[in-house]
Amino acid sequence: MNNQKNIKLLQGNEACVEGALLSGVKFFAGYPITPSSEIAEGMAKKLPKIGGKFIQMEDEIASMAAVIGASMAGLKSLTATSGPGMCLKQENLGFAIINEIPCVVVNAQRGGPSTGLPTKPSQGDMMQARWGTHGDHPIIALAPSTVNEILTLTIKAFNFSEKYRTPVILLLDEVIAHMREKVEIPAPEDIEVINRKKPTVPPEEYLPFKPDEDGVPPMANFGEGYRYHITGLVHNYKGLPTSDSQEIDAFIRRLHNKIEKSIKDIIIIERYLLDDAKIALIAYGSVARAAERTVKLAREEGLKVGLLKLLTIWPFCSEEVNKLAQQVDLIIVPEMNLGQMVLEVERASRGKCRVVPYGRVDGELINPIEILGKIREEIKK
Amino acid sequence: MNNQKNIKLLQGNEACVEGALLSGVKFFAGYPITPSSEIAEGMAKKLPKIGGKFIQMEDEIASMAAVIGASMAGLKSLTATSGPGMCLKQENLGFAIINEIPCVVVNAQRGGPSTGLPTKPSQGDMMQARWGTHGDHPIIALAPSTVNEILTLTIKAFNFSEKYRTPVILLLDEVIAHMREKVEIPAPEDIEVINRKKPTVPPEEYLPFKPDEDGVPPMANFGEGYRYHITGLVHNYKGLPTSDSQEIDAFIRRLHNKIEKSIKDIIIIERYLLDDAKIALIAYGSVARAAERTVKLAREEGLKVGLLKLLTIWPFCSEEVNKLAQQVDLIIVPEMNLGQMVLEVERASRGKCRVVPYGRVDGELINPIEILGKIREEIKK
Amino acid sequence: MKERLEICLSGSGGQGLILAGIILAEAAGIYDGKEAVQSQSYGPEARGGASRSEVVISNNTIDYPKVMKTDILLALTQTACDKYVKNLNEDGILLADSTIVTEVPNISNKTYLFPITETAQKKFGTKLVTNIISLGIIVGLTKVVSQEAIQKAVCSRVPVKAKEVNEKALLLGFNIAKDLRTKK
Amino acid sequence: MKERLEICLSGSGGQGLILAGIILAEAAGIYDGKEAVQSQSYGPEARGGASRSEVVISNNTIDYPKVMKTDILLALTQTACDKYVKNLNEDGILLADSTIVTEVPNISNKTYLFPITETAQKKFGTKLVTNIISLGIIVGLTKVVSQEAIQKAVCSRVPVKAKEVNEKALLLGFNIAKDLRTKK
Amino acid sequence: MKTIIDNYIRKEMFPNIWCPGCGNGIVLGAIIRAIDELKWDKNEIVAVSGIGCSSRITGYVDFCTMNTTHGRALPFATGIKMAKPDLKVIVVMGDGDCSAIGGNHFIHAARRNIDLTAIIINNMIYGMTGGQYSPLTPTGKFGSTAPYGNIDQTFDLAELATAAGASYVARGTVYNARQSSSLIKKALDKKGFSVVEIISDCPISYGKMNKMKSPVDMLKWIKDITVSKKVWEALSEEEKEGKLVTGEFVNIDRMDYSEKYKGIIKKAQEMGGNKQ
Amino acid sequence: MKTIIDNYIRKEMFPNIWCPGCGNGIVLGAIIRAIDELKWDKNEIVAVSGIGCSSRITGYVDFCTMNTTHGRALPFATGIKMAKPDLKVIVVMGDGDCSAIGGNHFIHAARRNIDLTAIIINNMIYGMTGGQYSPLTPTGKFGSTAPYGNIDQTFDLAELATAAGASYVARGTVYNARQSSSLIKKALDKKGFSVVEIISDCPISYGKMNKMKSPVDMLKWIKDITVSKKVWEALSEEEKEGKLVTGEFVNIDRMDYSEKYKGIIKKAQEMGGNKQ
Amino acid sequence: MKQKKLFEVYQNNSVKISVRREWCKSCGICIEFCPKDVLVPDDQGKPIPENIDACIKCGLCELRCPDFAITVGGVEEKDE
Amino acid sequence: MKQKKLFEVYQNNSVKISVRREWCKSCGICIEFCPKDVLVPDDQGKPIPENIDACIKCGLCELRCPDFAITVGGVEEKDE
Ligand SMILES: Cc1ncc(C[n+]2csc(CCOP(=O)(O)OP(=O)(O)O)c2C)c(N)n1
Ligand SMILES: Cc1ncc(C[n+]2csc(CCOP(=O)(O)OP(=O)(O)O)c2C)c(N)n1
Ligand code: SF4
Ligand code: SF4
Ligand code: SF4
Ligand code: SF4
Ligand code: SF4
Ligand code: SF4
Ligand SMILES: [Mg+2]
Ligand SMILES: [Mg+2]
Repeated sequence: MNNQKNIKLLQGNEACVEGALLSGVKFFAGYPITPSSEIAEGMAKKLPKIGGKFIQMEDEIASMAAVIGASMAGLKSLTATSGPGMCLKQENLGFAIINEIPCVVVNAQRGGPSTGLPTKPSQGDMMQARWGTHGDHPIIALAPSTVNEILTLTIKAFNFSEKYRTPVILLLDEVIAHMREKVEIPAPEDIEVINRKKPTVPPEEYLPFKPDEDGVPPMANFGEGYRYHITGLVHNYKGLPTSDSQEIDAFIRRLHNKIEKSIKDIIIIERYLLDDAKIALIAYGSVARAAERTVKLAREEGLKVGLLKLLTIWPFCSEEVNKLAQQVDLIIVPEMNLGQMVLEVERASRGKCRVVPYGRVDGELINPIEILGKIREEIKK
Repeated sequence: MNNQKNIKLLQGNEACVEGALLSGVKFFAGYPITPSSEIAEGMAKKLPKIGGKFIQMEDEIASMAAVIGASMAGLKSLTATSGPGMCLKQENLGFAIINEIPCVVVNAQRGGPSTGLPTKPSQGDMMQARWGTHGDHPIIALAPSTVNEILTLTIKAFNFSEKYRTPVILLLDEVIAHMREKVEIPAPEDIEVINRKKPTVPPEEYLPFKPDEDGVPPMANFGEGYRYHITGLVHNYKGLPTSDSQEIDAFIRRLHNKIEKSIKDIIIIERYLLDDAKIALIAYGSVARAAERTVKLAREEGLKVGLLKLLTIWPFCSEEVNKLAQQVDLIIVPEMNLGQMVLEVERASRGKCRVVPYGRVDGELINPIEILGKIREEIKK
Repeated sequence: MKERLEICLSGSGGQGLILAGIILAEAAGIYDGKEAVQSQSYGPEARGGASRSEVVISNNTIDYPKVMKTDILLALTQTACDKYVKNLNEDGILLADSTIVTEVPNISNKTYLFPITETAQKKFGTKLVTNIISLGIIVGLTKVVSQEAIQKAVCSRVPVKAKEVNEKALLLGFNIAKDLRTKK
Repeated sequence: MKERLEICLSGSGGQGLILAGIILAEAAGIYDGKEAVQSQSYGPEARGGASRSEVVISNNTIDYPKVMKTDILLALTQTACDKYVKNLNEDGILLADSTIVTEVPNISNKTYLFPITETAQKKFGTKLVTNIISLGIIVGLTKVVSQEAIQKAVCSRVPVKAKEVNEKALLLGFNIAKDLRTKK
Repeated sequence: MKTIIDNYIRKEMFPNIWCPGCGNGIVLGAIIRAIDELKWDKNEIVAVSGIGCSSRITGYVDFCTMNTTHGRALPFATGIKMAKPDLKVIVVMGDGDCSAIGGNHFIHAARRNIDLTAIIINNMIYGMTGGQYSPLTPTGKFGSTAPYGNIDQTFDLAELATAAGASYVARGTVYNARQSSSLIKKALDKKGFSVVEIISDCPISYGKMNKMKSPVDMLKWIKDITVSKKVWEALSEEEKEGKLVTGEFVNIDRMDYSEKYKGIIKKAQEMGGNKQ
Repeated sequence: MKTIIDNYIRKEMFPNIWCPGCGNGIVLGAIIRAIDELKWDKNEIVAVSGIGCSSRITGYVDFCTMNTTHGRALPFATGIKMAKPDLKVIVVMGDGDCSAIGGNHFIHAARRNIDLTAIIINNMIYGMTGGQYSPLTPTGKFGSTAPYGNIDQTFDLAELATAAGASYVARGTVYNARQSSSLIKKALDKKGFSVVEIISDCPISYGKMNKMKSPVDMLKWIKDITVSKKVWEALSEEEKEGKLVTGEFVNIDRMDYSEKYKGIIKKAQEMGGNKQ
Repeated sequence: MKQKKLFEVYQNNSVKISVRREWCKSCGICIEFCPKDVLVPDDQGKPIPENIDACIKCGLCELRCPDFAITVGGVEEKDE
Repeated sequence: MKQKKLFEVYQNNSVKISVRREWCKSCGICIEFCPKDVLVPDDQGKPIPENIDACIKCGLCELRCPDFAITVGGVEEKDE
């Protein structure tokens, strides 16, 4: 392909489709919902061209189930939805977590709660991404802020899901999902695609939930000669239900530890003009772009403001934030909700600096000027 | 009734049934699930006796919907479930929140994630109670630790739900749900039962979502001459969808503020030997009982340990915890999960003292001795 | 009586141990006016498998509701005996069904053996009353609750038509206890 | 050109403003090699109602993707004009459809009026090309993108069978712009 | 001038949000006319809907109205009906709402024979979200998620409702608005679970993708693909292909759920015991 | 001594966890015998279940097995089948699993005519959770949540599957284990969505509450309430009351979903464009 | 385009047709399916009962109008 | 109660009936529904083919046993 062809004006949702295809996605199951439907539509069009499968299920519960089934059968699988649909996916998301089944779930956030504001953006589902399904569980959630990042983080999401055998949530918001932006689509040979580890032992010796050193068990796909059981019950190495406290304890902790021990690999952040900053903004998604502009405007006024932009939302970059809190006097957390990330920032800061939320919940993207206003207001205090 | 009759050996779930009946519950819709099923069974038996209605729905989604419908029609309504069912209720829970419809949802927690450990206890759903449904929303969640408290907090739950027009979650765990204990059932005249505020204006003037001073709008039941609309979309005073940013903002903030401004009324905690404590345990549910014993054992050893027991889990008692953090050197948070409440405690402590989690996730109740061990271990550090 | 007495009734599903625990707790809590908590632990599956019913009785409010160190252990299967005897107090009492529990650990001089199941089958033609006989023996041996209290509790918790046989089973238990004590 | 140019195309649903925004962004981003972001805001309902399409064009990376202060405003309805003109830059350009927008605020000496919809209907027998004529006028007036770029972008984004008429509409827009400029 | 319609609508909400020629408005009219003929008291009517263009109907009528979550209107309505059996509860759903995400509630409401009237506006597409195919999109037709034509079999909602146990089942069209109104009237008047499916047009989402951009084209098409029961019976299997039969299919008298529940209450109270 | 059964089970999991006399084991045997006759390769079989006593079946068979979430076995299986159409995918569900919480997936799988075999073990109760009534509990019978007798109508699963579009529909009983096995065999062998409902016994949860404590009593009762198609047809409406008919009801040949999807792929690839 | 009145009433001796122009969305349904071709579209596509004398008061236009924008009544109908 | 062998094989000239006692749960189904009353319960309720000579090898006991605990075969059947 020549260069010209690789640069496109893509909608955020379209970029997600392109990213998924580059990652080797072969299956999509979904149920339409604004503002994510274009992902399903793109998949419906493009998957059969490469011999992949698209299926529109009867609801989001079934979509999540089908995605897990297809992944068990060996296909990289994707589903996309928005808040109300995320609610419905929670139970089966937990099933994917406990059975360590790779898959990617997109949540294009719109205003909530409930049906809320279907065509307006929000970041109201950040905490749901972490805690939506019941019981102790880890999760990885990524949040791009540009159309280009949607493409690259979709690839990351698939890679993480395959590498760590876990569902990964891609948190978009209505602004970036529907926005169109110039994107350079990388050549397949220029991107790293990770595939799940296959077992190296013969079927008789295979223990589907016995972890390697990295905490992740190799995964045999159904239909490839390895016969085994998976269940939503807490299970032993064989995948069979257990009620042995030691086995239970070891299993649940491993689920967490496999993510925890790779936190360096998983956490992606960007520091912008933070080195000499006395005031830090922490933001992600479309809001991070407002915050970046705020930093520029503030610097013009001589204010030492910097930005920590999160691309990985979960696990949360507590250590980085803690360090930052020791450096700056003030952290402001602009987000399109009534204060979700700010809770994590407060926790991680351990009282080392002032932490101030700046929330907006009226369905409009936060703009740079209002954040600047907040900075001015706060430094007067 | 004579005294003898009022004292019963009740199972936790049975106490919930009794509490609900005392609160004036008239409707139950549910779908069976361990370890909550006895609540449904009790309701099936007892509701028709008082002319109330029990219905077993096709799933938890439908149960939550039916409960909301019945409440709209004026009946105090209850549903009960466990983790997997909680996942399914999330979407409609959000609907109840945005439409300010009183109802009580019991979650008898069992081990998770997914099907997990159906017959074993956990406290793995604390964060889900707060963040399970998408979008910004407040929630009230209560967590009893004795069978008697199940009864009294069930009444509280109904009262809060009617007073603040909001769903209330009652978080049990398998231990207390299935445990039997001596309970004194209060006489109806000895308990306070709160009913929703009715409109004082005639139907033509009624604005279903116009709040009184306390932030709570009076509620007309369907079928009583007040015709109005409710919708899961963000709505104006009339209950009709709005896309006006100011209306949206005011609405979402009021939803939070009506709870926030009554936090003193809602937060129920118990302090046990904290006055001179240098080490504090913070716990709730069955674990709080282990912790209480630990305090006694520790005091015998001369250790100045006290307990903060939470009966209200959400909203979280941040202020109380912050004060405590300034008093003690160490807070230990024992919980049957890998660290959920401890996150809130860390946040609220703002670095004022050491905060240490003590989690157990093997399906067994934490015992006093191990907490004591943890104390000993930590004070050596 | 100690401030806090911890009783563990162990065996397998279907032996009526949960009901026995409830009756014991009701006797203590309702009819003797003490505090009482009964709890149980289910095996991996609801059906069959190991079963354990715990009762804590105290004159004061009960904080921790589970057994920490068993004061009285009933063991109706070998597995249960092996598993729970480890947690028996130094001066704790063990009552085991001698028909089934053949290897009795030598841990306490307060170990009592009796072929409870066999007796139930022989005297009443059904194993179903094993739990009630056991209760009778325990109460007879330990006075953990009063005889009147346990009698009332049995009557209130068993179906009307089974009342008589269960009352008889309980009395039988009392008598067995007497024998066992004198034998010691 | 300024470092960052902010364009707001406003009117009501069905006037093709989102497509116009996309074409403009594609012209700038793909064919002129600049950076470009297009976004839109939906009214309360997906169907009908107010519609707004925003394009930000810059030589550098674009941080905030939405219009902060409008440099170029197209208004195809009175409501849209009233609402968005408030956010127009001091030296911003307003192009309004004079058939529909009858009350033009006096805010800038760079206000251009033209009966765009009427012209579309008259010259092409359909209002559907209003958006493309508008684009032509805007590009003609402002050079926000090159004429070649916008031509290519139009061709790549409209259905094949509508290509010709749209190209003509664009050229018409260019010409109208010339007239408007000379008139000023 | 005031029409029948004006007595029942929330005028402030008009003109409605639907696209020009959208069948939802026609069904709205048919429902209102049926209610007017029944002379029901507005205070005793509750209208419940899910999510979709069609579900917006509840916002326009001056009853107690509830626009719930996608697919869940029936269980919400079940709660209302159980709580106050004297209320008349009408449930309006889209084809996706009722038969995709809400399919289970649909068959269960029928099974219970709960006294609700379900009106399904079947425009054979997900209108609101932009034209994705639904379980009722005819095989071979196009949708935004069926760019190569839909390969799914469709449900026959009437058959499904019948198999599940509904007491009244009928099908009308927006073309034949008068018949639809009288089918709705009969359904409303029926004790037990009643179902009326109305074949409707969505010129924007369905029409655009299937070469029927104008509402008029769509109505003509609906006229073409539907036949009355009488005509239907005379058709050969081949002729039936792609056609939908209209009319009344089920009309039986059976005790409804709330009535049966009264039996439970009686029994429970007779059995005495803890009356609380 | 090694039996046919031994070739297909995970011996370490036995004795199974089911109560004495529970019909789940009988169905398990019937399934294994059917598979053995078909001589399928164990590596190509996937068995999927939901949650319930019956769903524990997947833990006992030596295939690729998946014990999923309550009610959702069919969509999981749909994903597997779409991904690898050559795998033989068997879905085992309880009556609650399939017809209560899972009802929607059931009718949609039938509608799509996806090539799965659904085996429903209908013990007419929620066994695992302790005897709450299910949508298939006969009217009038008792459950722990129906202490005054069940007032609900029951589904006729076979009719529902038929109305929804299944290619093969049959009903057997655990009493008639041999017939059940052969119905299962035919279903497994069928392309498209096939359904076999097996009437089964749950002496613990159903029997106890309905005065049939022993497995033997329950099997006798099942024998009493079921009749073959032939006998059924000769019965009067009154005689049919409370009876269940067994046998084969639907058996049609139709293209299954995966096969149809091949058409989509062909079309998409022929249309060319971005091949990615 | 000249603005028409928002509520237009047309009548002859026996029939009165009212068009709520503000609500009418020019879908063309009433016009196309009038059995007597009574209605013709104006320049905005809204119905004008040009052949009002042919009207048989069948009411079909009213029943099929999705926007409650056209009403047919007898002349004796009470106004408000 | 004396322990029986875990796997008991009974046979005559033409039929061999094996009972996997460890798996048998004494449900009584095989015993009750044997058309020839071949089986009787032992003291634990597990089947003993007391009338093995009456056995017609119909296999019903095997087909209906929920626990794979009883097997009927010809004597020539290969052992393992
Ligand atoms: C849980 C959930 N999933 C998806 C959606 C998105 N959604 C809204 S309406 C709709 C379908 C509308 O189709 P239909 O029910 O046929 O109604 P119509 O718009 O055609 O009248 C969908 C998928 C939602 N609101 N909630
Ligand atoms: C979402 C969810 N709701 C409820 C349950 C609890 N539950 C487990 S099995 C079951 C019903 C079992 O009945 P059935 O499907 O008939 O199977 P059986 O046990 O009778 O074989 C229920 C309600 C669950 N596990 N998950
Ligand atoms: S999209 Fe279709 S269903 Fe929705 S309003 Fe428009 S025409 Fe009606
Ligand atoms: S409860 Fe019923 S279904 Fe479950 S194992 Fe026991 S008998 Fe079988
Ligand atoms: S009433 Fe009938 S004839 Fe008269 S205008 Fe309307 S459709 Fe035409
Ligand atoms: S049917 Fe109604 S909306 Fe359509 S053109 Fe006629 S009056 Fe206007
Ligand atoms: S094979 Fe038939 S005859 Fe022989 S024991 Fe078994 S059931 Fe009886
Ligand atoms: S049927 Fe099987 S489990 Fe039951 S008694 Fe006979 S051998 Fe034992
Ligand atoms: Mg539709
Ligand atoms: Mg069942």
